[in-house]
Amino acid sequence: MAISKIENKTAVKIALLEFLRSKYILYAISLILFIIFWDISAKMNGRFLPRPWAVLMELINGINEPIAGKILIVHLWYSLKRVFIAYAIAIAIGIPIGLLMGYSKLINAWIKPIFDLFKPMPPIAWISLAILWFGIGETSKVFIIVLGAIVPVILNSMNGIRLIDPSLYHAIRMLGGNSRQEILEVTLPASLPAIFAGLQISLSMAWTTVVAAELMGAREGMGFIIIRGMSVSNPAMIVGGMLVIAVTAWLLSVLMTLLERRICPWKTELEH
Amino acid sequence: MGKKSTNTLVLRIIPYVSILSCLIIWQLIVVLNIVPNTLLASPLQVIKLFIYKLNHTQPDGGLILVHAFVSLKEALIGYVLALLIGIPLGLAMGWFKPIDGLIRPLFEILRPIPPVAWIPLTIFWFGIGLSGKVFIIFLAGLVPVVINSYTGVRMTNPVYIRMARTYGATKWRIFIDVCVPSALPMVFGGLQVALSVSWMTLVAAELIAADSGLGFFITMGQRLLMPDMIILGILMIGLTGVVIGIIVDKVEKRLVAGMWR
Amino acid sequence: MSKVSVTGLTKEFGDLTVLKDVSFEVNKGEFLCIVGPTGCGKTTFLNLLAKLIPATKGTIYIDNEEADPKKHNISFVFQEPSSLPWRTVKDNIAYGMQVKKIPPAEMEARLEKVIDLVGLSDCINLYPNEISASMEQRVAIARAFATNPDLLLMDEPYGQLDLKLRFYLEDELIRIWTESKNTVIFITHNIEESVYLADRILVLSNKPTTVKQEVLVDLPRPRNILDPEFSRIRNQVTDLIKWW
Amino acid sequence: MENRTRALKNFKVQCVGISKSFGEGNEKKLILDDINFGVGDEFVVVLGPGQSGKTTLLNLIAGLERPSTGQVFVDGEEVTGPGPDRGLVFQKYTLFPWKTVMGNVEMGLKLSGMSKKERREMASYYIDLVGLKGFENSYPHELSGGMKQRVSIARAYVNKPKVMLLDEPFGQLDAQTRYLMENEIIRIWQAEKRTIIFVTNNIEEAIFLGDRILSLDGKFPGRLKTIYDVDLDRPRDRADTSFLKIRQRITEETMLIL
Repeated sequence: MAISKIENKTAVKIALLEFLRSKYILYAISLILFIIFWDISAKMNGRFLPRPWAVLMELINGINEPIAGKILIVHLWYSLKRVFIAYAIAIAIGIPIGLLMGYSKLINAWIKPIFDLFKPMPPIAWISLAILWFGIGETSKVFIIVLGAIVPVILNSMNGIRLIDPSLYHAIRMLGGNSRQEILEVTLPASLPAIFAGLQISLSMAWTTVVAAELMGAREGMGFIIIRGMSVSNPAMIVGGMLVIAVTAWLLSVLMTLLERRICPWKTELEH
Repeated sequence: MGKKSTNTLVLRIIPYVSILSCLIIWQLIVVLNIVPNTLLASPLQVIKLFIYKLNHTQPDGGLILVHAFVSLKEALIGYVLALLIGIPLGLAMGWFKPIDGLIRPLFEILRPIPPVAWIPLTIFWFGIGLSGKVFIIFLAGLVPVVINSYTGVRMTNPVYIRMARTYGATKWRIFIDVCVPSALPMVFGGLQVALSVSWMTLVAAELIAADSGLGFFITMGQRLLMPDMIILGILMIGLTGVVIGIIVDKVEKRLVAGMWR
Repeated sequence: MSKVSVTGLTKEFGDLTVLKDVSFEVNKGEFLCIVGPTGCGKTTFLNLLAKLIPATKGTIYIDNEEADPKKHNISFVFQEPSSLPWRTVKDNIAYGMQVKKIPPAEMEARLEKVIDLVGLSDCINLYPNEISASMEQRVAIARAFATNPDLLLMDEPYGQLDLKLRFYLEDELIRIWTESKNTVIFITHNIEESVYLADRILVLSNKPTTVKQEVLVDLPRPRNILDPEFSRIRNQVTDLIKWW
Repeated sequence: MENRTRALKNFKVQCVGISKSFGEGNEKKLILDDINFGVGDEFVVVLGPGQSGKTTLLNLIAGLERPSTGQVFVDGEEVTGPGPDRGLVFQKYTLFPWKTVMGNVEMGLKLSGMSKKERREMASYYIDLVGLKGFENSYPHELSGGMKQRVSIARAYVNKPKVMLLDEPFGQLDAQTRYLMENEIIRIWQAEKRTIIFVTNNIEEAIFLGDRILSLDGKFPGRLKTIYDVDLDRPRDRADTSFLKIRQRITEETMLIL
């Protein structure tokens, strides 16, 4: 047993080294080609596409030169703040609703049809109504983001409970567990990974929605930056803004993955 | 046993009761003026507007079904493009290492950018016409399509590949015979995700800049301070989304049933 | 003249030598069983023979030519189910022949014969998920025999099956083999199975794996496991391995 | 009926006139029919091919299912539901993935309200008994199949159940781990004797393990067919002639299901 493990490990190591060596070269070629291609097309048609270094300069400028009265990092902060407020609300409402829907067929029968009705409507479609109701300020944006973020939270919390392997319940009953212990020792921990997966989707959903909401009307935030870039015909500002948005999205997802590993260390088993 | 069957009957009725009571409460809120009519339209008003908009172009310059058709057309063109390019690309990336190596970095850059963030650049490049919308939808749909096709190939049971190899099948042959059919269910799983992302992005694009389409219809409703228009627009978007979702699902089930059991 | 001849076969993974200088010959139409202690790298050994992984040193010749899956007919029956789920039983059995580009007319003829041999005529249009595990294993065996292989490699194909079923399938295998006279290398951990099936048994050593001894099984078929001679060979092989 | 009940009285586990069907009306399917047997302080193997209802039978004894007719008694008391007086080991491991080995093994004691110190001590003893000392803090996904099943056995043993029920516990293991685990279960059982009802479809395993073998007929409904007494000394040798003879007899008397 132990020997075959070593055999596998060494084999994997060799294969990996070989594979990585060629892969990284390909990656490098790919990136270099991409940047060259980008630069040449930008040079040929500079009005529509900024050259890579222009984007970089724009970003560096953004650090201390304010755009519409605020420096770049403040704009980013505004977007993040909206996301976090809305995210917290979505979690606070969504998880209990989802859990109740998963746990009780009766509650599910009441809520599910309404939920199904709202689900296919893109949260962004609500923006006009939200502006009508709450004006163009923070409330309407947070409202939209909550709408976007709450769907995966509810869905995953519900499924998290529904999809628990029934034999886990059998196991706890055979060990003498009563119904309160069943919920505490099986229902809650077993649904945690699914809930967490929902939170991950939900966070990226929230980030997408905040950008969209800020595109519709805002005086600050990353969505505002790129729409501003469009209206002042500064493509470097647009692309720079997109880059910041992308990097933030990526960092948020990394953060969630790390958090998940802390909270559900056993989850690796559930993936296959 | 008797108790159980009444229970299931109750569970079957409740959803209808639930929706009906929601509609009634909504209607009452407006009729009793709990929320003023300038902020919220009642369901009956929305239905009235829908019937009116079936053959009247005022006040936004188009019939409601024409708006829906415009949105649908933009969405479908972009979506189909994403499938045509994304599926082969994702499948090939999953199996052929050089293609993976060359495309992956670009894809990893593309992936975290929320599709809506492309809207300003796209408008800047293409204006607010058809080509711009199609481009955005294409980008939005591409990412999930490629990821699922790629993962599908990657998840191919290695025994199948080893089996084909021992019979002397070429790399290409294994790809066609084993990897592609094995990836299909996963590929189709990506279609639904891609569809909902595409649809949402289209709506956003139309809200920002358009002269027709359902998103434009909503914007007009906001400008004219007509909540019934906004709500009708939202409902139409939801409904259309559901309808294409069902169509994709049906097509998908057909195709999968044809190749997989 | 030997059909397959393996000379000095060696496989190293980094510093670890899994297989060391293995040499043996298989005669045409022979049924060879390979048994060895736990973790002796039996699977690595088979993968080498099937050319699924490259050897560090040594050669494998089939009919005096370097073995090559694209040129020779090497078939492999895996331990785990390997029927393609999107193909019917019939199309699965045909797969090997399709890769080998056997002309359609001959393919049909061979299909008919082999399907009859393994007794799957009733379910040729079913899909793998509609048949039992043992039937699926028979599909894999039919697929392998259909290509009329120069070398048929079998990796514990009956490892997980019920005893009665295993006996039945072993008899069936012997019947098909007797008819086709293909050269078979059959790997198993089950000594009884090896003595029941083989013309000759190759006993492997612990890592680094070498051929420890060859045991000739010169008993008439069908064999009786209660036969004293059978017991003697069984005990002889057991003593050579002693993994418990 | 009266007589039979009395005759079964001395047993630890008694199954009296059990039948079980699933579904209703036209869908109704009889899974087990007229099962009667008793189990004393012994290692009993229930042997049956697929679809002989053997898992259902075990679930009835466990109390996870209720019989359609008949009764199950453990120590003279009728079984009405699942409970800690019976320890069940599942085929699919069914460990709590969010608990460590220690957390899994001590679960039953925790549920019964035992103090942390006490249950740690007891759980440690059984973790040691099944040979997992040093793995107390591992999660199930870090363990091999054989080790998971050891945890399962310890988890059931620690509750000191009156009877251990094992449902094809080694069915998912590879052949060699299976041999090893068969030896292990005998070692554990000899170290601390319990009444064991062990369900399997593997004839060799049944003869290697059981004092008695209850053989069920194949294909629904399952009926009790033959009871074999296995009078071989332990540890048993799978290649021994007397072993092979019993094996041959049972093999000949069971159905072949392709």
